[in-house]
Amino acid sequence: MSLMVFMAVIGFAVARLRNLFGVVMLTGIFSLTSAVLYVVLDAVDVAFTEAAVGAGIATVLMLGTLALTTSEEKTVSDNKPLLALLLVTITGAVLIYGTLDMPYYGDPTAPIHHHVAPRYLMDSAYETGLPNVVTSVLASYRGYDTLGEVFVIFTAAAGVLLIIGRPQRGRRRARRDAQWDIEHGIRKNVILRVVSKLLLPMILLFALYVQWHGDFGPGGGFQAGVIFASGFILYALIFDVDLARAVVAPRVSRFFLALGVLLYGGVGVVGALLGGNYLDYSVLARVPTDGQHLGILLVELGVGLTVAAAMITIFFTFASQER
Amino acid sequence: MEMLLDAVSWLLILIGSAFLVVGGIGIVRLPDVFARMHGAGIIDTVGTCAMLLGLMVQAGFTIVTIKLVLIVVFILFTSPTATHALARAALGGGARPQVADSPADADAGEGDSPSKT
Amino acid sequence: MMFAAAAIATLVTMVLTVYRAIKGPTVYDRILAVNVFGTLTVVLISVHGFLTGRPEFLDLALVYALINFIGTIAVSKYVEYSHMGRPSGGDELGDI
Amino acid sequence: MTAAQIPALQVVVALLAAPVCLILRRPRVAWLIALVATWASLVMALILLFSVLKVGPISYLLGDWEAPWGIEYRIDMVSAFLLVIVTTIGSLVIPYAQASVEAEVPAARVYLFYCMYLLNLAGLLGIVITGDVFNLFVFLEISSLSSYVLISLGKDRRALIAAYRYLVMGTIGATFYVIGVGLTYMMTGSLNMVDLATLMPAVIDTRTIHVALAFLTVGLSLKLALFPLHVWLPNAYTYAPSAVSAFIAATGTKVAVYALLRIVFTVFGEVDVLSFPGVQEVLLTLAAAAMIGASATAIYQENVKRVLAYSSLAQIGYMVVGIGMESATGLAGSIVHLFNHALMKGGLFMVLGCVFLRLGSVEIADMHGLAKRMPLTMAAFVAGGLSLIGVPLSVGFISKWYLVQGALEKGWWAAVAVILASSILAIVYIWRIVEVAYFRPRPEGAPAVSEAPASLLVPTWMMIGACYYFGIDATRTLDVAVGAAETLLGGLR
Amino acid sequence: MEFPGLINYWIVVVLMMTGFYIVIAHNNLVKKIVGLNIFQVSMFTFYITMAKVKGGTAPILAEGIAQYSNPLPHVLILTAIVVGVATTALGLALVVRIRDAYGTVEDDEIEAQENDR
Repeated sequence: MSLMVFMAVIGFAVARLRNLFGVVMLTGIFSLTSAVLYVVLDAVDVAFTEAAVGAGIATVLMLGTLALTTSEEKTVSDNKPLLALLLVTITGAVLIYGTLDMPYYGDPTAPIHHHVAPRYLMDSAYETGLPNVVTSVLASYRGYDTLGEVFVIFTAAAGVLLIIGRPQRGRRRARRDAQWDIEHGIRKNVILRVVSKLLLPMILLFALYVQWHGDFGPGGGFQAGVIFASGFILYALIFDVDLARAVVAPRVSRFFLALGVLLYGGVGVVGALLGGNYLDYSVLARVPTDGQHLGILLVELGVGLTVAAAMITIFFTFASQER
Repeated sequence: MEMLLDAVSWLLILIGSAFLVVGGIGIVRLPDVFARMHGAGIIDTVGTCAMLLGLMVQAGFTIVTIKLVLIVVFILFTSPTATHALARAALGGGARPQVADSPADADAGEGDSPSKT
Repeated sequence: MMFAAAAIATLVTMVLTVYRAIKGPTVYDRILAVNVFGTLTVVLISVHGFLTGRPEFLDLALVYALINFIGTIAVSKYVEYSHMGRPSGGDELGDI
Repeated sequence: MTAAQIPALQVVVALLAAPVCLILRRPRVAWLIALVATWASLVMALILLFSVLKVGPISYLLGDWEAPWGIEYRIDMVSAFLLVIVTTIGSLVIPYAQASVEAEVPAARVYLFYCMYLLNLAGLLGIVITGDVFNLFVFLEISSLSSYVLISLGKDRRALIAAYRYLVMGTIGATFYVIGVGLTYMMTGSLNMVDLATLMPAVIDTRTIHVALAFLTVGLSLKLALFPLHVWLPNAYTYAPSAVSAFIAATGTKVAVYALLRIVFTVFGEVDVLSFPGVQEVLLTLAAAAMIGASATAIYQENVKRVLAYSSLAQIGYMVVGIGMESATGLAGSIVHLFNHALMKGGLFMVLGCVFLRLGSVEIADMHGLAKRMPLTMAAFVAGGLSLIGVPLSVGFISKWYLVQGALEKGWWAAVAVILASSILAIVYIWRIVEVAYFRPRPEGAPAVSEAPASLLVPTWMMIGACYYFGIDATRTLDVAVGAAETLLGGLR
Repeated sequence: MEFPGLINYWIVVVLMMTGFYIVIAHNNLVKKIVGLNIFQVSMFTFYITMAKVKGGTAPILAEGIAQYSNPLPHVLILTAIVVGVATTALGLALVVRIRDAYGTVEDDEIEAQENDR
């Protein structure tokens, strides 16, 4: 409750603040608060994702955009806010009107807790063999949604490439201006360099842990992908983008971008070839739960690959824009 | 023994809470960004560590404790680094720490937002 | 009980931090506030795990700490150099 | 893998072809993959249509999970028909796209263009085929995101701002839709359309469901550019690359109309939403405003693509009028108009692509005397324009005939008048262009232009030819459309 | 936190409308994207709120726990979050290009430039 009020206050502050930089900071806090709220409301997987995406990736991307554009908002024109306020008030009033017949918050007799969801909670342990119900619903029962989701992020990455990606101009790598780095670069900062070098392997290891542990606890391909990518983003921030791109060449990230979705789609096709329907994992092994397990594992790997590659691609493309 | 552990953990959590609030007040009340970093430092180190230590005592020797240790280690590594980076950025961006004999009054830090486009 | 008290203390501190984040006045204050806020969420999540009796979700807290660190570094870098990478003049591989 | 898997392959083939394009990176290869994938989709869509005609609705369970728990594909007459429309346009635009895209998109980005095109197609197919309201949102986003990108590729810098505004409006629309889905889910506990329909009567009198319906409708209306929510559309169509205009104009809004049909007639099928006080009136008023207002605005445009974009808005009005009639005839008119308008608009935008390729502009002022230079292209334009106006023997006539009949059945003389008035306005804006192209002399010093290449002309004429083929032999499309309308009105069965 | 009834939903509505207001009322293209973000996050909150069952815990099966919160909205929102970040990334990419093409990211200035032509 109090967290929600909190979010509302931050929301208003965002609306008021002109300095876009402050706005981005507040959006970061907003996102973190909502993530904590999700933990309180038992949605650990969602909280995980929201923290990594909303507070992490989205903030970094927005900063990248501010760096390329401007950080001060100009004045709002005169007549627009009133009209907008009217529209918003009407919409809000309609929504509030709509809440009046809703089941109360936390009410265990609400229809949503009785119609479809109980089966997931009761039977998923036997049908998929995983304790994390969110993962089994995500990857198996509603696996097709997740396939769509992976394609959404794939579309975004390919779209960013298409919109602001620079075409290849030659194979020769221009030597970086070393002097510039020594004088200005964040590389000069020994503390940052050492600490991040220490952290980097830990981050990547942690990403792998999240990837494989997603069946049992909060986590899974998406979160792991973001964490994995954030490791490289950290590297690119501390050293610099050109160096980071020497580690993960655009070609490589593009390849994994496509490989992940193909893996996901491919698992579905294999299921269909083996006599099930599309995305039926039960036919992948002799025992249906083993098949489910294998299928979910592979599918989550596909998600992880694509998400990591997509985040890396998007960030690198933003970061290597010329001003 | 059980009682003793509980008491220890409660004490630690209490200490942690107290330092968190103190640090928070520091962040609000101190005059400029460099001074406020001290408040942040208190939260990041004493506050958090005491709190998480208290939780560890509660949890006993389980996987939870290991994770808590990891978190503490992680925070002890990263937050000074982050603050350091921030301080450098602030200094480079033109903010200057207030010193006692400077003529500016306590709120001077509020005025000179460094130029940045 | 103790956990509830700890949670409340954390929340109070969060409010104080957010005040600083909204108030500013300099960007550095905001960054500082966000950084501290991140640490506080880590604490809050850990405490909340114990509060509800399911403390096994601490992975989450670790992620928060990690994201918080990366975020702060990104932000500091942004304000210090006003760019995310280095403005690469001589171009090499290209993105697409 | 037998015929039973075709519903899944319908979407998946195009979907998986996209990353393959991304890996291979050769423009030619990407084009070839896109060609194969789209034509394969067309064949599958036809197979599905015929089997639906033969055996009735097909249900396909993804992952073999039963319906309300897993995601279900549900293909009935309406969705099969829409699948055919989308894949037909998709597969005709691809051969056309090769030359057109080479001219308008930088060479290094061409392979990504095809990747996006395939994603867009797959997204649209996914919307049409799914039987799950949330899955619909996911595929809606795939198609929307890719269309933002495709639109931003236009040469004019205004394409960027058009794409941005479309992105903002589209995202608001999608979020409204999801809020609506959330509200219905809250009251029923289900996301499956058929399941929702059976649960709906029990909760229809709650305020929550009313608001949910409002949000679903507003959200989808943003996507289908119903009158007051249309502001993103003209610029988006105008500044997008020609092939993209042709594809999106012919399919994007149609699929959104389909989604609206699904919500109104399937999800809320058991409860007769249109009889709620005010709903029908509002829909009809907006539709009439769109038909008259947009047609009138079209007359004053200087850019031919923009003329066609406004004309599209008017045509959306026709479709909504048919929905509002809530009779088999009116609805059949709407559905057949979905198909017919897709053909005409696709064809006309392809004509403009030919013009743009040779002329570098589609401003009316630059088109003086163009008919002498590009006789085949401009003849196609005239043919398509006539169909747009609705002269007999063209598809435009068929759908308008049905709509007028539907209105007469209800005794709505005003609606008949509006339809006729809008057609007269169509004569005006088409004539303006024809007059300039045929009866004005080519000004001195105008750049010499030649006829468009065959690779553009053949698909264009195929599209325009189809307008007349289905205008003369309308029984096929009409049978399907009437069947589809009856399916919708019959609720579940 | 035991507040009964619908007040949670009302706060969510207020949040949504704040985001919505930012999108339609502000001129700055980046700020619009921020508004979209807030709008979407509030929509996520709405779903998560309805999934909560009083006395339930996170839907990760464990021994001795009978009451779980509803996992389905969580799954939907995981998907929606991804969609949200995808939209944000694309929107920002467009903003970068717009800034290159027009030299500004204020909607009304762009409008003015177009009307001059």
